[in-house]
Amino acid sequence: MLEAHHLACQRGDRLLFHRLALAVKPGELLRIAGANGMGKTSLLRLLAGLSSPAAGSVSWHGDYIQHQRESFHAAMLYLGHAPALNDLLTPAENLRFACAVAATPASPATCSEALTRIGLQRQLPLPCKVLSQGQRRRVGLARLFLETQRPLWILDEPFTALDAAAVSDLAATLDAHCASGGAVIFTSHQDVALRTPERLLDVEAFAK
Amino acid sequence: MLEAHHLACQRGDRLLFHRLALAVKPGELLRIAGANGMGKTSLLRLLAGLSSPAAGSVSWHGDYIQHQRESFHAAMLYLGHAPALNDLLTPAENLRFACAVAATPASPATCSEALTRIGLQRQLPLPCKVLSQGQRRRVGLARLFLETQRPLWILDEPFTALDAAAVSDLAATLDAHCASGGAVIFTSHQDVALRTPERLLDVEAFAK
Amino acid sequence: MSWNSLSDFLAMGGRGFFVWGSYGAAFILIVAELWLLRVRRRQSLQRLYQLQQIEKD
Amino acid sequence: MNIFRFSSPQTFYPLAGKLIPVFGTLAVLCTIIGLYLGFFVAPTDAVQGEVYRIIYLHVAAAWMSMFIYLVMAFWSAIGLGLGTRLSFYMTQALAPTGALFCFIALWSGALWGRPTWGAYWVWDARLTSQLLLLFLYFGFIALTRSIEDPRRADKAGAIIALVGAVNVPIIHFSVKWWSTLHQGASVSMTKSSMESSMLWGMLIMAFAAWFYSLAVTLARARCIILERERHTDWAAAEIAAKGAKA
Amino acid sequence: MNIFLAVLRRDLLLAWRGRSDLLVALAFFLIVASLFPFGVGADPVQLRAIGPGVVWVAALLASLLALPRLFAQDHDSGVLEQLLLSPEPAVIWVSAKILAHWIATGLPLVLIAPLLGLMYRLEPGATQVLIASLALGTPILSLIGAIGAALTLGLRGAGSLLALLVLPLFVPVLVFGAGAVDAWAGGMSIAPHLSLLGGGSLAALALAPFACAAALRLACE
Amino acid sequence: MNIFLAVLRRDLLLAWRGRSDLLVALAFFLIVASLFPFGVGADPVQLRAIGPGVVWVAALLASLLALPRLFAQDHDSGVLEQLLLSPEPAVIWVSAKILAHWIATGLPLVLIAPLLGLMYRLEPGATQVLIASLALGTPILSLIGAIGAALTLGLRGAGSLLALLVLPLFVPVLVFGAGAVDAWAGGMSIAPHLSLLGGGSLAALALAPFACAAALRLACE
Ligand code: HEM
Ligand SMILES: Nc1ncnc2c1ncn2[C@@H]1O[C@H](COP(=O)(O)OP(=O)(O)OP(=O)(O)O)[C@@H](O)[C@H]1O
Ligand SMILES: Nc1ncnc2c1ncn2[C@@H]1O[C@H](COP(=O)(O)OP(=O)(O)OP(=O)(O)O)[C@@H](O)[C@H]1O
Ligand SMILES: [Mg+2]
Ligand SMILES: [Mg+2]
Repeated sequence: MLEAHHLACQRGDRLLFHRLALAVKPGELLRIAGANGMGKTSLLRLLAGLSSPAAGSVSWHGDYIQHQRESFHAAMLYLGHAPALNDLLTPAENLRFACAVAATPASPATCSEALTRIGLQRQLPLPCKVLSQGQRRRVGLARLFLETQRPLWILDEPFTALDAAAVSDLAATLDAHCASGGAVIFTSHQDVALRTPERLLDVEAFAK
Repeated sequence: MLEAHHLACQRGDRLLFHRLALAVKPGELLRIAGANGMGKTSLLRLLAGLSSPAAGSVSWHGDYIQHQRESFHAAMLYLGHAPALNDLLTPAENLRFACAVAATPASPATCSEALTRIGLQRQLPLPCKVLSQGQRRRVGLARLFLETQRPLWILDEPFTALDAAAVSDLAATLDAHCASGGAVIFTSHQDVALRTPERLLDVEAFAK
Repeated sequence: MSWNSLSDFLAMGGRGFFVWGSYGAAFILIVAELWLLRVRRRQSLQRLYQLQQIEKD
Repeated sequence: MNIFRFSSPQTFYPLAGKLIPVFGTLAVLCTIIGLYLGFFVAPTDAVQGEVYRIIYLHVAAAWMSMFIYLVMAFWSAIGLGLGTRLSFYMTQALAPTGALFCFIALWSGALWGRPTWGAYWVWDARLTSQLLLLFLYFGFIALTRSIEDPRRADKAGAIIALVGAVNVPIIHFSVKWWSTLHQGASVSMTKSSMESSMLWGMLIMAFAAWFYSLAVTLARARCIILERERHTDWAAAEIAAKGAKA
Repeated sequence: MNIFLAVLRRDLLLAWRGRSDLLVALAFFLIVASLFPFGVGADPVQLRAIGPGVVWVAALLASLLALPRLFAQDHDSGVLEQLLLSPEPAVIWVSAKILAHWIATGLPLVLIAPLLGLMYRLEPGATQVLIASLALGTPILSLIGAIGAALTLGLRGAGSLLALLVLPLFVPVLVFGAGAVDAWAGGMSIAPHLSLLGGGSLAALALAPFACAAALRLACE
Repeated sequence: MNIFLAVLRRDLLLAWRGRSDLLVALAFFLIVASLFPFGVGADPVQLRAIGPGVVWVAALLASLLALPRLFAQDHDSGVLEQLLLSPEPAVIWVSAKILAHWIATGLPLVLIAPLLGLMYRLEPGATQVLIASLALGTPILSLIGAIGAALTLGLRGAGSLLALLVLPLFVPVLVFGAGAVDAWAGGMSIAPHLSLLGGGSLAALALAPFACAAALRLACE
């Protein structure tokens, strides 16, 4: 469903990678590998349409993503490494806002439920500011429960700062998504046991 | 060398842990375990003297740390989960400032060397703002090379965002520190292979 | 006693608005403070009691 | 652990509970006597007419607002010096009442100013410094309210109360100097020798305000003590006893 | 439309909860306006003469001051990225953000202006004209300011850059706004001033959100 | 002493390199001062009368505006924690930070004041008094302001809270500062004004760093 051809990414003076090609099909789990600073985050942002490549193109179901921005963004979920929270809002308020923005409105009850499921029931009334690192990440990840119908997930280091239980929980969520025909592109420096066979793409192979 | 008795930590309405006791001896590696939000970070901050406990005390070589703040802080190194960088300064400038603040002045050359050793030679002239997540963490961790003579290291999630090579590198640094008679207290959700036998303290055991 | 009648008293020599405006506002504010204090005591007792019950479990 | 630290709020709480009705009654009595003297015994002012009767409210409120700030600074200094929590509680309990009196003084002064000076507001020294005092109160209250960690709120509030107290006289004199430098005699108060019934009325109203402040502050301090000491055994018992009914 | 309301609600909630932008602008406005007597002396005639000008300058500064934070927080926390990834057109939520910003920073200025009129002893008629000019003029400040805020997002020295960018565009608003009161005081018609302000508001409303959305996309590249 | 120099160097470097409090404050100062003629009309006599007051108000606003960022960035990035963990006493680096802040925000105002004197057509003598009063008064603003900035660090609506807290404390500085020029214009002695400002600076210098350090410890608890 998502394909990239001949992608190149330049940051300042440095060409991070070039001639990078990839394709993701439904049910696939693609892991982007590479050492720190090799351009994983930069690649994911290109794929999500947040920045535009120095060369090459990204297409979604055969058409360039910039030609069908709205339908592509309606079908894709991107979570960067910043959890996109406002410090003054409660987890539920943040989650509900994120869903409204993504045009998949969720009721407060659904949001609280998703947060409870991800282990934040005691933190529901707190402002996100006082949450621990892992709890903040969880608030961002709770969106995954509410957006299962989006075919493509692009996740930047989703396992960071999570404890072991949360990691295996998240792994199960990713597996379930793939099993139901979704596709996941993610990065991670941790080795996580996933049931879905994971395809690896090493950005370093495309470095100059 | 560091001992804590009967520590309690309260955040807002919530008592995170109480009656927590610990002792660290030279050459020891103490890992604080616990799920997200159980109070690991809060505990480390108490031990570093950054916040004061709701009950109990922390002592260093037999005397309360608040009675000997200066000598304790001269002997201790704390790295929180935020890497303490200014976005506009280069890695070397940040590192040099951090050392000056900690009263262990380092020359620019020493700083560049430490950064090179941690794999940032290509990023030396860049402002920290454009570094990748892992590179930012590395700048913070480069201090460890320059402060080997401090007996106690307190590190909050030092392995986060690092790639596999950097993780094993850091592990070796911690081992070396312990081997030379230093002590390390750290938290981590990742399992990392360390040569020094690691003692585990689970904060959840002290939760109410 | 310089007042001949109630209306005389209320008029305050033609300056009733200013005199009663001050005293009235002060009265209202003081009553409001007392009332808010009562509310605060009741609410905090309730909240603390609930917290206590929660912490018991 | 210092015994004194722990025992203080505990012994203070019931004591305050007993004192509140006493001060409350005294405040009501003084108000009645003061207003009776002021409105029914004291004669009409030769220059200002009846409107001067605002004085019984205005002066009491103005004095009280300044006095309360001093007391707050006093408790803050004690709290920061000795680390007694009760002094922080007292500081915080005093502030809203101080702000209230400050506002009443401003309001009644403004209403008094219109008939006597022809304007609700002029940039006169005393008025201006009173306005700044109100800002100091608001600043203290806003600061302590917006800090969630109560221990930080205590100390931060104490710091700003002390810094403000150092500045109150400076504000007073600077502003006084400023307006006398600029401004002609557009503002001058009629200082007639005061009738003794007026003077008594004023003084007794000042006492009424004082007793009222004591009563209200103690009541507020009791709330704060309960909230802050709820983990101690005695407070928990008190909450269990009173909370079920509330 | 849903996203419009969601963004509007959240930004107003934040303004209320942080009381940040809301009160900063308002507090700043009041402070600027009430500091003047201390600086220039308490002479009532002089105060009345400079009153409208002071109030308008204060309004302009308050708007300018609140601008850098219009998008900065959302940019840093990653919320802006999510907004750009929304399937809805960006103009919609950009407009909502600007509206919320105006409600939180512009509207209070309009509402509090009568108080300042009292403080500077303006005549009631002059105060009314002042209020009308603020009501018509502050939306222009928010709309044009938002473009500047978006263009300088994440840059070094964003604050001063922003001030430099939008100031030349703000000055005409200031001139017409304060001019309206002067015209009234001089017995002239205030219609030209006010209709220029109103027309400016409408034009800015039609164009600014597009420019702003484009600038935000660039800022997040 | 080493840490004093290190902090001073770094903060000045930062001010120079970008996120410049330097430029924001200076730009703001210039903007406020130069907007006034647009707002109140260009009558030279009136301008001269309000000139010193406007300049002082502008200086005060510029200081106020730069304050929230004095510690905020270091707080968010964790640098403040490291400073608090330094074996050196906190007053030392707090003083260095305040000094750097004054050099970056207060000093430029003093240096640019002659220009404004020209703009408002002040007499040369008046401009000199203005400069002297700014030189003696702006350190007080930075010192007291730093306490406010430390107390409100990391709070909701820190900006407006800070303004509310320090405003009453700034007013005397403003009154004496602008008053000095008026006294000079009125042919009176300026010594009392200036010596009060100088004395205030010294007193603030002796006390503020301690209060500020205590407040910063609280903020990082
Ligand atoms: C907003 C307007 C006003 C404010 C803020 C204000 C404020 C104050 C303050 C702070 C005091 C206590 C001063 C001290 O004891 O040092 C005071 C006292 C007093 N005020 Fe006012 N005032 C205002 C208007 C007026 C007016 C219009 C009058 C009458 C014409 C007036 C008459 C008095 C008198 C007689 C006292 C007692 C004098 C003394 O004990 O020294 N005030 N006022
Ligand atoms: N202006 C610039 N000049 C030179 N290099 C730059 C510039 N901006 C960014 N870079 C480099 O681009 C890279 C960005 O990498 P990116 O954030 O995509 O890495 P990543 O693979 O996600 O790393 P990590 O595992 O640490 O998250 C970094 O190596 C950074 O140093
Ligand atoms: N005001 C408050 N009221 C209630 N709970 C609070 C408040 N402030 C903080 N907390 C809680 O205190 C805990 C702080 O935990 P801390 O940051 O020490 O966790 P941690 O063990 O380091 O977690 P992580 O693994 O996610 O980093 C969190 O659970 C947080 O929700
Ligand atoms: Mg990355
Ligand atoms: Mg943690």
